[in-house]
Order: sequence, then structure tokens, then C-alpha cells
Amino acid sequence: MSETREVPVMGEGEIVEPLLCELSREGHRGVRLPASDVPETKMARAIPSWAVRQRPARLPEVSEPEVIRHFTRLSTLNFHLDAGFYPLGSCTMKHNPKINDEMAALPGFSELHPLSPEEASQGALALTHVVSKLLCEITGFAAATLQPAAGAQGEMTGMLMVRARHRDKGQGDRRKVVIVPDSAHGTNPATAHEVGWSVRSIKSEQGLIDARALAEALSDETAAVMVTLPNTLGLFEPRIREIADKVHEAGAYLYLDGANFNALVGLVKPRQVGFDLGHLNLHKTFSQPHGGGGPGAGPVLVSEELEPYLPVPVVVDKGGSYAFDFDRPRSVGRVHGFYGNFGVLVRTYTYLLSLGPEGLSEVSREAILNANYLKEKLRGLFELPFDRPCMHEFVMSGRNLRKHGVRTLDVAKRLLDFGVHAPTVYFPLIVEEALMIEPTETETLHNLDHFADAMKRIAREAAEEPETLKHAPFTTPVSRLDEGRAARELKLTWEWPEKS
Amino acid sequence: MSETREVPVMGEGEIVEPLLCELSREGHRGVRLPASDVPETKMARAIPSWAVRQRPARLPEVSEPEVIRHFTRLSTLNFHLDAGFYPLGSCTMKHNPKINDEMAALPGFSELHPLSPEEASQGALALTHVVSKLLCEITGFAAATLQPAAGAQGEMTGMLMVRARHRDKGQGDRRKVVIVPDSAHGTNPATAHEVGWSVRSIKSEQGLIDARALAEALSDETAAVMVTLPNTLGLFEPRIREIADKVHEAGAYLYLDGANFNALVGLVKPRQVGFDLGHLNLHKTFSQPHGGGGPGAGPVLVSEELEPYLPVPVVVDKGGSYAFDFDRPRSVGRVHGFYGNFGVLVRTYTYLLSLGPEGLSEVSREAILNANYLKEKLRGLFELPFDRPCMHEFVMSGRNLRKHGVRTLDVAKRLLDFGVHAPTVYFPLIVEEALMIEPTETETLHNLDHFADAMKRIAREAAEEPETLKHAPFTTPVSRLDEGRAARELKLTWEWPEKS
Amino acid sequence: MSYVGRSEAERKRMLETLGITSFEELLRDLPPGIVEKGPLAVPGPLSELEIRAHVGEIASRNDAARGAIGFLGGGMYDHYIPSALPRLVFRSEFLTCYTPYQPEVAQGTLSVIFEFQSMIAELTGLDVANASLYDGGSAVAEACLLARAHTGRPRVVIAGGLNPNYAQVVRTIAGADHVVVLPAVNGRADADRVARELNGDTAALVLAYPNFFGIVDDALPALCQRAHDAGALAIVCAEPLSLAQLTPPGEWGADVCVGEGQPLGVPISFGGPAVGFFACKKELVRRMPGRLAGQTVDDKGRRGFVLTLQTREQHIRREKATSNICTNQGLLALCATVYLALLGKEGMRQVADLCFQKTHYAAQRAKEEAGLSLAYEAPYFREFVLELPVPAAQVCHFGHERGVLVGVDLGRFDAAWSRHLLVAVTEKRTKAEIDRWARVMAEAVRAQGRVPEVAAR
Amino acid sequence: MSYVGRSEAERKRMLETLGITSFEELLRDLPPGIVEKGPLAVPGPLSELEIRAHVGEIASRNDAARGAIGFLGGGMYDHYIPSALPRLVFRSEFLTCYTPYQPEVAQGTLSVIFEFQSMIAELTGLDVANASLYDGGSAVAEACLLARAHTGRPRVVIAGGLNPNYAQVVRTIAGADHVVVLPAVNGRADADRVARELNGDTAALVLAYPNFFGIVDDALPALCQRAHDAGALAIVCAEPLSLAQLTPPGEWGADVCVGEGQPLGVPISFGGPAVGFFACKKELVRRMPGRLAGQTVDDKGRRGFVLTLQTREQHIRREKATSNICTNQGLLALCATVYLALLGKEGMRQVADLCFQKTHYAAQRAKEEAGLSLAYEAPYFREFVLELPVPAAQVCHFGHERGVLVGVDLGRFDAAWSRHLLVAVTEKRTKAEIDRWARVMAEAVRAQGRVPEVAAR
Ligand SMILES: Cc1ncc(COP(=O)(O)O)c(C=O)c1O
Ligand SMILES: Cc1ncc(COP(=O)(O)O)c(C=O)c1O
Repeated sequence: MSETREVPVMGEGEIVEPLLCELSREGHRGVRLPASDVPETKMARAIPSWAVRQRPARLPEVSEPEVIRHFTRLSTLNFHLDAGFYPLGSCTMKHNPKINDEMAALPGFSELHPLSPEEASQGALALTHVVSKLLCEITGFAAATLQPAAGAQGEMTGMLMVRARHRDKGQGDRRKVVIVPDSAHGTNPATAHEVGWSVRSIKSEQGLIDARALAEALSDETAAVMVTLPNTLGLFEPRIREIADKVHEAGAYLYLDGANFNALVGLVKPRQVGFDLGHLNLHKTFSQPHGGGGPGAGPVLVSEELEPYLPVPVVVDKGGSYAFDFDRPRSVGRVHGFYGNFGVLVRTYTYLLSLGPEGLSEVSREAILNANYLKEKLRGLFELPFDRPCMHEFVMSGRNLRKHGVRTLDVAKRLLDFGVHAPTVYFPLIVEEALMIEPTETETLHNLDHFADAMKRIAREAAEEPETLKHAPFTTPVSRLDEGRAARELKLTWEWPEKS
Repeated sequence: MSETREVPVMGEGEIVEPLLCELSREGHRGVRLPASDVPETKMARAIPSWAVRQRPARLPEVSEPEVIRHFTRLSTLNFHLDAGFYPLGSCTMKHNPKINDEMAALPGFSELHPLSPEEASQGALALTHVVSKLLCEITGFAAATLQPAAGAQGEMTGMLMVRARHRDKGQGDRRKVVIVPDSAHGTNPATAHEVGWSVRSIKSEQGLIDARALAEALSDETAAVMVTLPNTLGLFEPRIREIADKVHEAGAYLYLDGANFNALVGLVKPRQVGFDLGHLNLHKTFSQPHGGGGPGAGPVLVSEELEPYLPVPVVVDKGGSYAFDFDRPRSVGRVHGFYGNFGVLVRTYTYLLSLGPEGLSEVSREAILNANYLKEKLRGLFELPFDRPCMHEFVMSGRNLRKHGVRTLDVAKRLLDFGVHAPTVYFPLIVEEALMIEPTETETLHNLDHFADAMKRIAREAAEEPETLKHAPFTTPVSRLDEGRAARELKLTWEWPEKS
Repeated sequence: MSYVGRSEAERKRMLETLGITSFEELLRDLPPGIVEKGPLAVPGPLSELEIRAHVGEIASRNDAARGAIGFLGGGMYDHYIPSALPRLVFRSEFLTCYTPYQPEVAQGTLSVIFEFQSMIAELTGLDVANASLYDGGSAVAEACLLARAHTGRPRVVIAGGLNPNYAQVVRTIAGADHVVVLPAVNGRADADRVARELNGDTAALVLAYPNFFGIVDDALPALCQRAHDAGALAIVCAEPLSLAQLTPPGEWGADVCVGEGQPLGVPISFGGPAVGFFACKKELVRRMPGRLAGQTVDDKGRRGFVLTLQTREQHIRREKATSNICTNQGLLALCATVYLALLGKEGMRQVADLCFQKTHYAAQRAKEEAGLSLAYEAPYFREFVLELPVPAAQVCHFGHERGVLVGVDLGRFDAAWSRHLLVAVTEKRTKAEIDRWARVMAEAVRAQGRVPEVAAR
Repeated sequence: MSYVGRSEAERKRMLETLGITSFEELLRDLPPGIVEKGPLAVPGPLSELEIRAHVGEIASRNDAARGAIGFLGGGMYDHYIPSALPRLVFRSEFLTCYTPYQPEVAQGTLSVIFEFQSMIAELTGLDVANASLYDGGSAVAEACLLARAHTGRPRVVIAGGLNPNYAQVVRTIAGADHVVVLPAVNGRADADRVARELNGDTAALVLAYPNFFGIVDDALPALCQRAHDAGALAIVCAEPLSLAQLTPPGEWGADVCVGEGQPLGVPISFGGPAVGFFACKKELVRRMPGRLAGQTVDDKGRRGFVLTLQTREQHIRREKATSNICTNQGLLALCATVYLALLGKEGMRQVADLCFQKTHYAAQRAKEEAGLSLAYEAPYFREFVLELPVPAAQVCHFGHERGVLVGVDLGRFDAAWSRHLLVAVTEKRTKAEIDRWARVMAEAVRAQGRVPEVAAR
């Protein structure tokens, strides 16, 4: 079934795009700066001699046109959301509205210094304050910190708050275990470890938390239980209220990993379900572009009980004006040099306003509908380990392709040839050969069908011409990369060419 | 020499990107507008019934994410200057600085209405005024109009001014012939025709104006002589002063087609050489991005004698403030609904300031050096019909490849496979199988060498594997297109798919 | 700031390749004494940092920099531009590419042109449209030239109501001798006068829809018929956004429909770059000016687009071309295409309706708040003319000082109209802004006598 | 504004495919009563047009919207951002892509990370650098965690002079119990005290370069030596732009160099998104936090880049990971990479020199014009602390009212510093602006007593 084309190309073994060090030419200059307009101070007289750089840093010397071409060409080597469907499970690659970027770039925000006097920053303080309040309304919690720069930092902030609370209750020395389901994201155990606690992983039962296993694990050493809702299989824990009760009975706190909150917006308020605190990922649910790795924001929302522990500063409404409150004796302290990823908050606010109440509830509903539809369309092509209605995403297994010698990785790579990004693969760890698929609400039926058709074709290829899959992708700027070699040779910085 | 790759692709005969009408889905919406906040006026009561549209215009119905993807994907089908070298002769595809766009987008400019009171438009008037002055300084002329939207409109404006001048001199009925060299761009004869004149084309001699042929052609019917300097072969007319004298002796005006002014910036002032008037192409010499076809700007510069004929309005300095002067009885009138492509003028001003006097003279010098260097590097690969130092561009001929059954068109197409745009081909008409190459000053030595290497390889392919060339390009989004079919079937608008 | 990437060593290497020792040797064809000795007397070089300060200061001298509230129309309008639009249009793939002469690497631009043509044809109700012309003014002029070529007749009759600037452009380009510009009567074409002017020499009758005064002239269909009866073409200059709510000219007799595309997502930018559009019946396609994209297939049968019917154009046909146009306004046609796509079927209807509603509300407020009435009692769509008891220039000055650009002083076009104010209200103006405008208008009128006289132009 | 493209007919078709008649059937796993009945109490929906007005109004409440002239530093600086930078960074290819988990379609992002790593390693004088961390504060904290893991010791000593906010972040993240934050003495580390605090339990000594007060502390090389002598790692928190003119920490003893990358082309944006950088000796690479791009080849032998040493990371190693970081600040690392490329070798030297020159000029003007002297007599690079005769908060308020953000009131960090003003001068400030600043300072000081008391925080 694979057509072939004869393409005379420039020759293999070539460089797709040179590095800056290879583009560098002695004496070339990029942008220029104005000449100094002040009387000169001799650096050698003002700065200790050991500290005055003798050899200029070896940075590239490239003209502006060539710098622009370099990064422009590099950019085209990326797949991206504005090019096509990106069904990365657990990542919520939904549409990134451009008005959000436009608002974040307003000079009143983007040029605002974090140490401007409060009287000169009232807009930023007001926006921070209202975003906190809106996120509380959406989740049902009492208070929020917007300081954490991402989900993982939110988790850490949350655990620090729980620790501080246990200490205040005199249980700080005892409660040092965090329970996480085996389907949890890696950041959960890593966070528990980073705050100096140990992790107890509990096995899932039919993709859900096993209430008995949880009961067994809970003890007076349990500090917190971290639950992702819906979980990383896209399943809503049907017994979440019971779970919450058990956790509370054991004197522990129930933490929401809100990475999957896209399934719940306007539908379920986590606080009402029994969570004590948790984070949201504004770069998932709230449409912040992912930027090739970040920035995100991981605000933490808490119950009244935990509010005193929020990081400093907190923005408070002084009736007509806003101010930072640093005077919070039980605060866990700061987790960010300033106030977190403010620019992301501007985008979030814009997004919330754009959608409004109806738009927000449409988010979860359409996301859930899309996921269930796609699951139905893919039924039979791959295994469906947990066949029940899913929320905003679902997980299949490529186990059934093993008989053809094909792995999930091959399926993922082949998809890249169809103008679609690969789903999340090999996660969650509890599903062999996992394919984790999250369409989000902003994909059209047409795109879902195109994806399903591609998957159908790939499943057929797996049976009929497995070699095609094993060598995929074919249409990408580079073909499969040798990851082992990268780790062995560990080339992490460039080498300047002999002469430039 | 051509390697082959086996690529299973999605199937030939496919659509590279659907059209908007194919993406349209009934009921989908893009951006939303606010609801009306004013009391309703019934349209049927306010507007005559025949004029009230009964059937909504059949425009696409596409969600914002899909619109963005559509145009983003379409964009990637284009070669563009920020991706690589663009040696299009006579087009001056030089670097387009981003600061120019930034300045043109300042709300004070981009949101300024052309009918704002003059007191509310002082910045725009001041800028227009200073750009006129600077262009006069650079060219040596006495006055300018910035109204023409492109070079061709500049030519027309110039011819209208010449006509008006002849009329004022009582020679309007007699002088109705424009002389152009056979190397001239098509706009020159087309313009002469558009103002109702006839065209007399004179044959070039060794790529230059044949003084004798010119002398013969000149008469008391000659209205103007249009000369491109350097000409479209990239050659400077060595006898330009003589030519000017002869034209003036004959009572005609010498018009500069300034499309090739990149060769002269800071080097030669056309007025000093004897031109009476002429246009510049700001989208060539002055770094305005070409936008896939435009906008440009074609200001016309004139001698004192012709100044009274400039289009209205002219911006005048009233000492501290600026105003439009409409009271110009000898003006040819308006050529633009407002004042021309103002946004382009902002870019031009920014560009001039960026470069300053040294930077401007570097433009022509480096452009000339690049062209001569490249000519030298390509020597022997193609024929060089006029082997003398060139200015900013040069013309070769692919005649020598005919013996292999290869045409210049094939060379152009094959170049596209090397990450380089094709040169201008089959122009000027006086060189068979012409390849017109203009590197501009902003290309690095590295890029010139890369281009030369590609040309070397192509010349070799022409001899060794001509079929490769004839089927090139191979790496572009589509392969060679059937232009004949387009003209025969003449499908100029889309057809909606059966059901959308 | 220099954009040249060149070291001294490289320059030397290049000269060596050329076998010369100094650059000047390359200039040996230049007549002696021709090369400028000194540097040009221009300012700079400035760094970006300095340019931002300097050019920013110039921009700040325009009211627009201070977010003045605008009620200006007369051919260009302050419409909402969706946030996604500049992000797409400023992609360097669209911005920095040349005219699509190598279609294999220009399918982006060519597809956009094809879509633009399709949507302009749909909006105007005609068969075909081109890739763009310079602006509304030159589009009207080109339409007249087409009519001349098509009919072999010289005369062009412009009915009252066309934007006076456009009429001037037509006179400049098509030659004043054969262009008859008729005055408007009561803001409309004088049907009888027009009928009288149409004769056996007439190539075209030019009409405007809505016209310069915002009026939907009830006589237009009949005038088209008159033109046809006289063997002339009916050319309609239309405002394209209104066409989302108005019956397209192609349905009531236009042979050619042209206009200014700026209202479709193009920044207003002091009047340019703008974008002329040109649509006509398919019989006229071979006489159309400007570029056309047509559909075809590639070697492998894939759909693609190319510039077609290039034999109409100057680079092929030279003096026999249908027009001398070469560089057009491609990027602005892209703006319009993206705009039409983002607003879509429903959005376009809505934006046109909002303009209509707000305009009518403003006229009503002018009456209620300032006691001002319309200069012309006639149906209007998205702008109207107020008859003022004081010079319009004074009212404009009064508004300017209060951050409201109240309208266009028609005295700038014709001294006879010096008490006429042309007011346009787009979807961007809120009720509160319109109310504010009405108050400023009322104050301005009341302040009569206290407002200093300002130049009428 | 909804971004969902779905008609009722399509929704129905989807439900049919699912064999259900109502969406609610998909929610059957949800416990009863859990689904919210009413709509959320949030404002909206608003169109873009309304959002521009509303959010624009909020932005306008910040001085920055009015182009206040800033002399603020303390970790973030108002540097010139080249015009090309946002055009590149905002390309959707960079902005809307995910973490490069499928390297075949992410070579753009991966190459940029590799270049970022290379240039950060060069600037800091160390062997390797990572793809970014959240910000300067968390980068210092992560460095301390690395030192702990590397040495197996718990204690972290922070010498005087580190940004107090960063010290707080370290205490929060690394646990206050084992983190000793020493006070600065005369704006510098107290070398003797530091030496005393370094003991057999100490994992790391944290130093700052230039430090929070702008000072280049002469004791740093010796303190690194002391740390090494005690078996601890020397962690230097550096301001990266200064490193273009200052000897890199790797050359005078740093094992790890971290800091805030904002000065390298990142919009200041009220403190975030910022970008932490992390560089270290190659011996420590396997303990580094965060992502690393490494070079490799593809199937066909072409060079390519992948995320490597992922076994350090949480998604593979879970609780044994070197850090819990997942999402980082990739886009801002891209800003820094583009910035370093555009300025290049010479531009970076020049910008650092300009900051140095202007800062020293400002200090001199403060003395001449306002009679103000430095709080600390010590070499400083790009910012300095003035000792004021009045509360710094008053002076800041006075300046704010005049459109000059005169400096950072250090009383916001420590009440003991309430008469200390931290002043940073970047290349963006002209001589005229600095002179203006000096005059405002002088007036503010003279106005003492007449200025109303404002809250110190
Ligand atoms: C379920 C889950 N939890 C936590 C995280 C970590 O969030 P972040 O990457 O924002 O630190 C992720 C993100 O990938 C996730 O999917
Ligand atoms: C020599 C020459 N003359 C005239 C023109 C026409 O200029 P424009 O395209 O700006 O109308 C061109 C542009 O292509 C040209 O190269």
C-alpha cells in the first residue's frame, strides 16, 4: 500500500540546519546598540581585576538577516498546534487564542517591573486578585496562590502547605508518607520525594483506585493522598467521595492533581467532591500555549483550613486598591523569585472572559464528547483495556500489534506522516504499550475522523507491511533518532568548527 | 547522481490544503462580535427592498482554530525571503528589517484615518514631508510625490506630468511618442500606452542603448524617453550623459525607471546625470517586504521644471506645522484615493534612519560587489552575453544547455530543490533563455557560494542527467503545474463541494 | 544599523576572486565624475532603540496614538481587526515572499488569491474577481479603461455620489477630456441628467453603492438599465462590508463591481496601503486588469494554482496589456481573505448589521441631543451627512480637542459642503461612545461663535 | 467567543455513533449529585473587541502603560529587546508546540535548546547547562538540592548578598532547617562569618555575582576556595548579561552557576514568565535537574537532537528523579537564545558595557545633583544602592507621580533598609533620562517633609 516517489535530494548525512556556531563569521554583526552618551568610566578602575573578563565570551557573530533565517528555518522543523491535531493525552493541546497573547503583550503588563511601587502596579494586582477569585469559583476552593510556575511546582507548594499544617497540628514528624495511585504522573512521587517524604504507590483496580488498597495504605503516617481526577486513564473515580472521606478519617489531606481539569470545567467543582487542595495547569486547561516546554502556571487552590499557609505574598483587596500582603506568619514562604508567571495569568483571564459561563461548561462537555467519539471510532483497532465511558481522554494499548512485531512507538512515529502529532505513549505505566489520546474540545469532527482514518490505515499497515511502520516516519525533517547514542556520547554543547 | 528515497506517502492526486469552502461546516463560527447595544432599526424599513440582501453571501463557516491552521499551513507552501536566498533579478529581494514593520504598526500610524483633521495628523504629515526631502537628497531631484502605489503607477504619474508639461508648452498634440529600449520592463510600454501614447522601442547594442538608434528615433513627436539605470541587464549606460543631452535637445524628457536604484544609492544621483524625473520602487531599494505581490510604493521625483505638475495633495511645511496643499492649478490631479501607501513610507523612513549615510552607500557598493562576485563564480556554467563589470545584477543565458534539451526554465525549477529561489527568467526579452540574477547587498558570501555550488551541480546535471532537470522540482509542495490547463479551463473561483 | 554581513577579510577574498584590488575598478563603466564624493546628507545611522524613540515620537503627534474615538468614513473605516489576523498576515512566509512567479513554491500565496477572488465574486454577485488593484480609486479608473476597451467608446459618465477623490483619480488616469463627473442632487444621482449624458460615445456609467454620502440610491437598478440601453457598461463602486447585508450589484445590473477593500480587515494606515478589488462578468475576463490565479493540476495530478491569463499583462503583452499594473496590494488582499474567513458567513452579516444599527442610532442621537438633522433625506446604510448650523471644520476642531473625531468635514471636498459633516459609525463604537459623540456635537454647535475659526481644508 | 467548531447536527451524529441520545449518558460514572447544576459565576462571554477595552483598561492602571522611565533592578531589568525577537518567538511553530517528546517533529525546539545550553555554558564558563528552570529563585534552590544529593550533606550556607527573594525560595524549597542565610555586611559577604559556617555538614555555599546590591564582591574567589576546602560545592548565582564583561564564575571556582535569564531578551512582565538557567561542571551532569538536549544522528546519519539523560527526570525515575520539574520555561529560553544570537559576541560586550557606563554615570549624577552617596563603598557593575536622608518609599512615590520609577525601595525587603534605594541603569536609559532622574531625586530629597508618608511595602 505504500507508494514510492523517486526524489533526487541534496545527499544524505547532511545537516538539516547549521548551528549558530557554524553560521558565525568573524566580524559579522547582528543588531546594533547606540553609542554611549555618557562620560566613560574605566572598567579596569571600577571592577577588581580578576573579575574583568579578559577573553570575550565566544558567542556567535551573525548578521540580522541570517539570524532571522536560522530561527525561521528551525521553526519549520517543528510540528505545532497551529498546523494540526495534537492528541497528546494529559497535555490538553487545545486551541491557543491569539487575543490572549495580544493582551499579555500590552506594554502595561509586559513592561511592568515586579518591584514597581504598588501604586504603579494596580492593574497587575487587580488582575492577579480577580484570577484567584475566578479560579476559586471554578473549583469551589476558598483561596489560591498563583505563584507556582507549573504543575510540578504547584504540587510541591501543596505538599509544603500540607506539611506546615501537619506541623501546626503537631503531626509533622509523623506524617511523612504520600500515597499515590500507580497511574499517577511522575511529578507526584517526585514532588513527595523533593519535600523529603516517602511515597507509597497503590495498585489500581480496573484502572481505578482500589478502595481496599487505599484503606490499607492509609495510616497515621499518611500526610497526603494525591489523586488525579479524572485519572490518567481518563476515568472519573466513581468512589471519589468515599475516598475523600477515608483520607480525612485518616487525618490526611486529599490533593488534586488538576492536570486533567479540562474534563471538569463547569461540570464538577473538586472542593465539593472532597479535595482539600490541588493545582491547575493553566497551560493545559486554560489555553496557555506550551511554548515547546513552557511556560505554564500551576496555581494551587486550597480550603479555608489551609489558606494561612499560602506562599507570600498574597494580593489583598484594600477596598478600591490592591496590595501585597507579606504578613502571613504561617505561610510556607516564597516559591518564586517574584509572583509567578504573571503573563500566563493575563492569558488565563482573557480566556475566561472570552468563554464566559456557557463557554466554560462547553469546554468539558465537548472535550468529553470528542474523547468518547474517538474511542468509539478506534474500537477494534487497538485494545481498550478499560472499556467504559471516558472523560476528556482515553488510553488504548498497542499490545495487539505485538504479533506483527510492531510497537506503540512505531504507531506513534507513523502517525507523524499523516499531519497529526502522536498521542502520549507508554504512559500511564500501568497500561502496556499505552496510547493516551486526548482530542480536546476545540477539534472538529472532521479532524477526529481524519485521525481515526489514519489510525485505521496504520493498524492495517501493522498487519500488512509492518516494516513500513518500523521505519516511520518518512516525511519528517529527520527520521528516527538514535537516543542511545545521545546518552552515551553526551554532547550537550556545540563544538565550534575548526575555523569560522 | 540523484539519490532516491522510498517514501510511502498519503497517496497522489491529493489536495495539498483544502480551500476554505471545503473546510466550511454549516453552523461553525469564527470570531464573534459583541451584541448590539443600541435600539434596533429595522433594515427593511430603512433600506429600499430591492437592496436588502435576501440570500446571505455564501461565505465560509469555519471555527477560529481551523481558520488559523488553514492559513498557517498555506503559508508553509511558500518560499520566502526569511527562509533563504532569493536572487530574483530586478526585484531586489533584500533583507526586510522587522523594526520597519514595528514602526508601521504603531497605532499612531496604523490607526490614523486619512480624513482626520490635519491638526490630528501632524505626525503623518511630517513623516511624509521628510521622506520626500530625503528621497530628493538621495536622487538629486527637486521635489517628489509619494502618492503612486507602485512603480508602474509612478511611471504613469510621470508620463502624465510630462504630458501636462508638453501641453503647457503647446506641444501636447504633437508629442505622443515614448521611446523605450528593447530591454525595458513591460510596465514602460504599457504605461505609455495607458496614457494614450504610442511606443517606439529601440534595439540595444551590446546590451546598451544604441546612441544612433536613439538619435534616429528622437523627433519632435517624442514626449519622453524611459531609461532604466542600470538597465535590466545590470549594466550602467556609459553614455548616459550624452543620451540625456540628446533627449533634451529633442525637446523630450528623460524618465528614470528607478527599479534598479539599489545599484545607485549613495553612489550616483540620477538628477545629476540628466534625468528629468523618475520613480523609485520602495519595495525594492528601500526594503519594503513584497507581501506576495505588494504593497509597494512608487514615488516620483522631478526636476524643478516639473514640480508644478505633481499630483495633489502635496504636503507643505507651514513653519512648525504641516498641511496639505490642494491649490496647485497645474497639477495632474490625484492618482490615489488618499495619499498613497503611507505604511510603506513609514518603513522607508525607518530604513533610511537605520542605515544613515554610510549604510546607504554600503547598499550599492556591497550589492555591486556581490553581483560581480557571483557572476565570476558562475562564469563558464552558462553563457555570459555581455561580459563587462555589472552593477547590482547580471544576466546569463541558458542557451548553452539547449544541446542537452534543457531550458532555463528547468534550471529555475531545479534550483527550488536547493533551498534557493529561482532567478528571474526569460527577462529581459533581448537575451535568449535569460537568467537574471540579483543577489542584493544583504546576502553573505556563504550564501553566494552555496548558490554557485547549486548552479554548478545543476549545470552538471544538465549534461549528465537532463531528465532530472526536466522533472524538477522534487522537494516542493507541488511539482510542475499545468499552466496551459489553467488558461484553458479558466477556473478562477472555487466550487462549493456538493454538501458542506 | 547595517544589514550587511561582511567582514573585511571576506571583502578582500571577493575582490581577489574578481582579480581586482579595489572596489572602484568595478565602476569603470561609469562616466567620470558621476560618482558622488561625499556622504548623503541624511540623518542616522540609528539603532532600533533610537528609532523607537524618534519614530514613536512622530507617531505620537497623531491623534490616533492617543486612542481618539473616531466617526470618520468617506471610503475608509475603523473596523475591528481580529487578533488572529496580524499573526497570520505577518508570518514571514506571506510577508516576505515575492509575486508567485514560481508556483511550485508559492501555493500559499496563490491559494489565498484564489480564495480572495472567490469571496469577492460572491460578495459582489459577479462571476470573477482579480487578485487586487492599488485602491478603490484606481479600481474605478481601471474599470473605466476596461469599459473603453470593451466598447471601443471613449466617454465615461460618473453619476453623482461617487467618492470625489475617486472621481478625480478617474479624471487623472482616464483623461479629463472624456470623463464627465456629474454632481449629486440631494445626495444622489440625478437620474434624468445621467440619462441625458448617456450617448452613443459612452463606454461606462459609474455608480456608487452605498454612495459617498452613505446613501443607498434607489435609482441604481434603473440607471444600470439605462447604461445597458445605451450600450455602455454599468460600473458599480461598492463598499464591500455593506454587501454582506445589501443585494450584490451583480444581481441588479452591474457589469463590473469595484471598490476599496480596506473595511475587510485592512489597517486604516492614513489611507494606504489599501486594496482595490475588481469583479466582473465572465465575458469581460480577458480584458481584466491585474493578476488572476487559476486552478490547475501538477505533474502528479494534485490540485494547484497558477497565475493565469498572463497574456493580458504588461510583462508579456507590453504596450498591448490591459493595464500597466505589476506590483499590486497582495498582502492586503490576504488581510481581506483572512478577515472574511474569520468572520465567515454569519459574522459578516452581523458586522454589517452592527454598522447599520449604530449608524442609525447615531443619527437619531444627533437629532435628539443636538437637534441636528440629515442633509439628505434618503436611505443610508453605514454613514450619513449632517447639516450643521456652523462650519463643519469648527465642529471637527472642537471634537479633536476633546478626543473625538466627530466626522469628516465635507468642506474638504467642496466648499459648498462646508457645513456638511459625514459621520460613519462602525461596530467598534459603543452606545456610550455614540452618546458621548452626540453630546460633543451638541456642545460644539452650542459653542458656535466661541470656537475659533480654523482652516477649512 | 467560543473556540469549539461544532454544529448541532454534528453533535447529534456523534451521539448516534456512540449509541446514546444525550450527552449526560457519558457521565454515568460520576457519583450522583456531583455535576454542577447552574452556570459558573464568572463574567463573559466577551468578544475580542470587548476584551481589548476591558483588559486594556486594567493594563492602563500600571505605570508601564504610560511609558514611565524605569531605574528598577533587583533581579529583573528593562533591557532593549530587538524587533526581530518577538517576530521569531511568536511564530506558532515555536509558541504552540509541546515539549519535544517526538524529536522527529521537534528539531526546531531541540536545536534551540542545544544552542541555549551551549551559550549559557560559554557565558558562565562551565561545561554544561540545561534547557531552563522556572526562574532565578528556583534555580538556586535546585542547585542546593543538587549539592545535597552530590555531597550527601544537608546544610546550605547562603552568603550575604543573594537576592533576598531567592534566599526565601531556597528556604521554602530546601527546608529552612538546614539553610543558613547570612546577612550582608557592607553590601558584601562577611568572609569570616562564611568561613565559620562552612562545616562538615555543608553541601553548598551560595554566592551572588554581581550581588543583589550590584556589587562585585572581591571575596568570591576566595570563598569558593573555602567551600571546596570544606568539601562543599560553590554555587554562584550570576546575572547573565554582566557575564559578557565579567570573568565567568567557572573560571574562578564555581561548580554550579545559576541565575535569572530575564535580562537576555525576556519581557519583564511583572516578574514572570522568567527563565532560570543552570550550568555546572560535567561531573555533576547526571544530577542536574530539568531537561537536556543532546546531539545524535538519525537513521540516515543526519545530525539531530533529542532530550537525553531522561533517566534523571520524574517521568522515568519518579520519586528517584533529580527534580520534580516537568514543564519548564522553554519559550523564554528561546527568547534568550534569539537575543544572544542577535546581539552576538560584540553586541553582548557592548550592552554590558553600556549598562556599566550608564550606571556609573547615574551614581555620579546622584552625588553631584542630589548630594547622595552610595550606601556601600564597593565596586559595582550595573546597579548600586543609594543611602537616602529620607525613606526610600517617599522618594519612590515622588518619582512615580512624575513618571520616573527612581529605584527599588529596599525597605520592601528589610525594614532596616528603608532608606536604601537600589538603582539600576540599563542601556535603554539616555543621558537625558539619567539627568532627569537625578533632578527628580534631588527634588524628592529636598521635598522631604512635604511628601506624604506612604506605606513602606
Ligand atoms: C497528570 C499530570 N500531573 C502533573 C503534571 C505536571 O505538570 P507540569 O508539567 O505543569 O509541571 C502533568 C503534566 O505533564 C500531568 O499530565
Ligand atoms: C525594471 C522595472 N521597471 C518597472 C517595474 C514595475 O514596478 P512595480 O512592480 O512596482 O509596478 C519593475 C518591477 O518589477 C521593474 O523591475
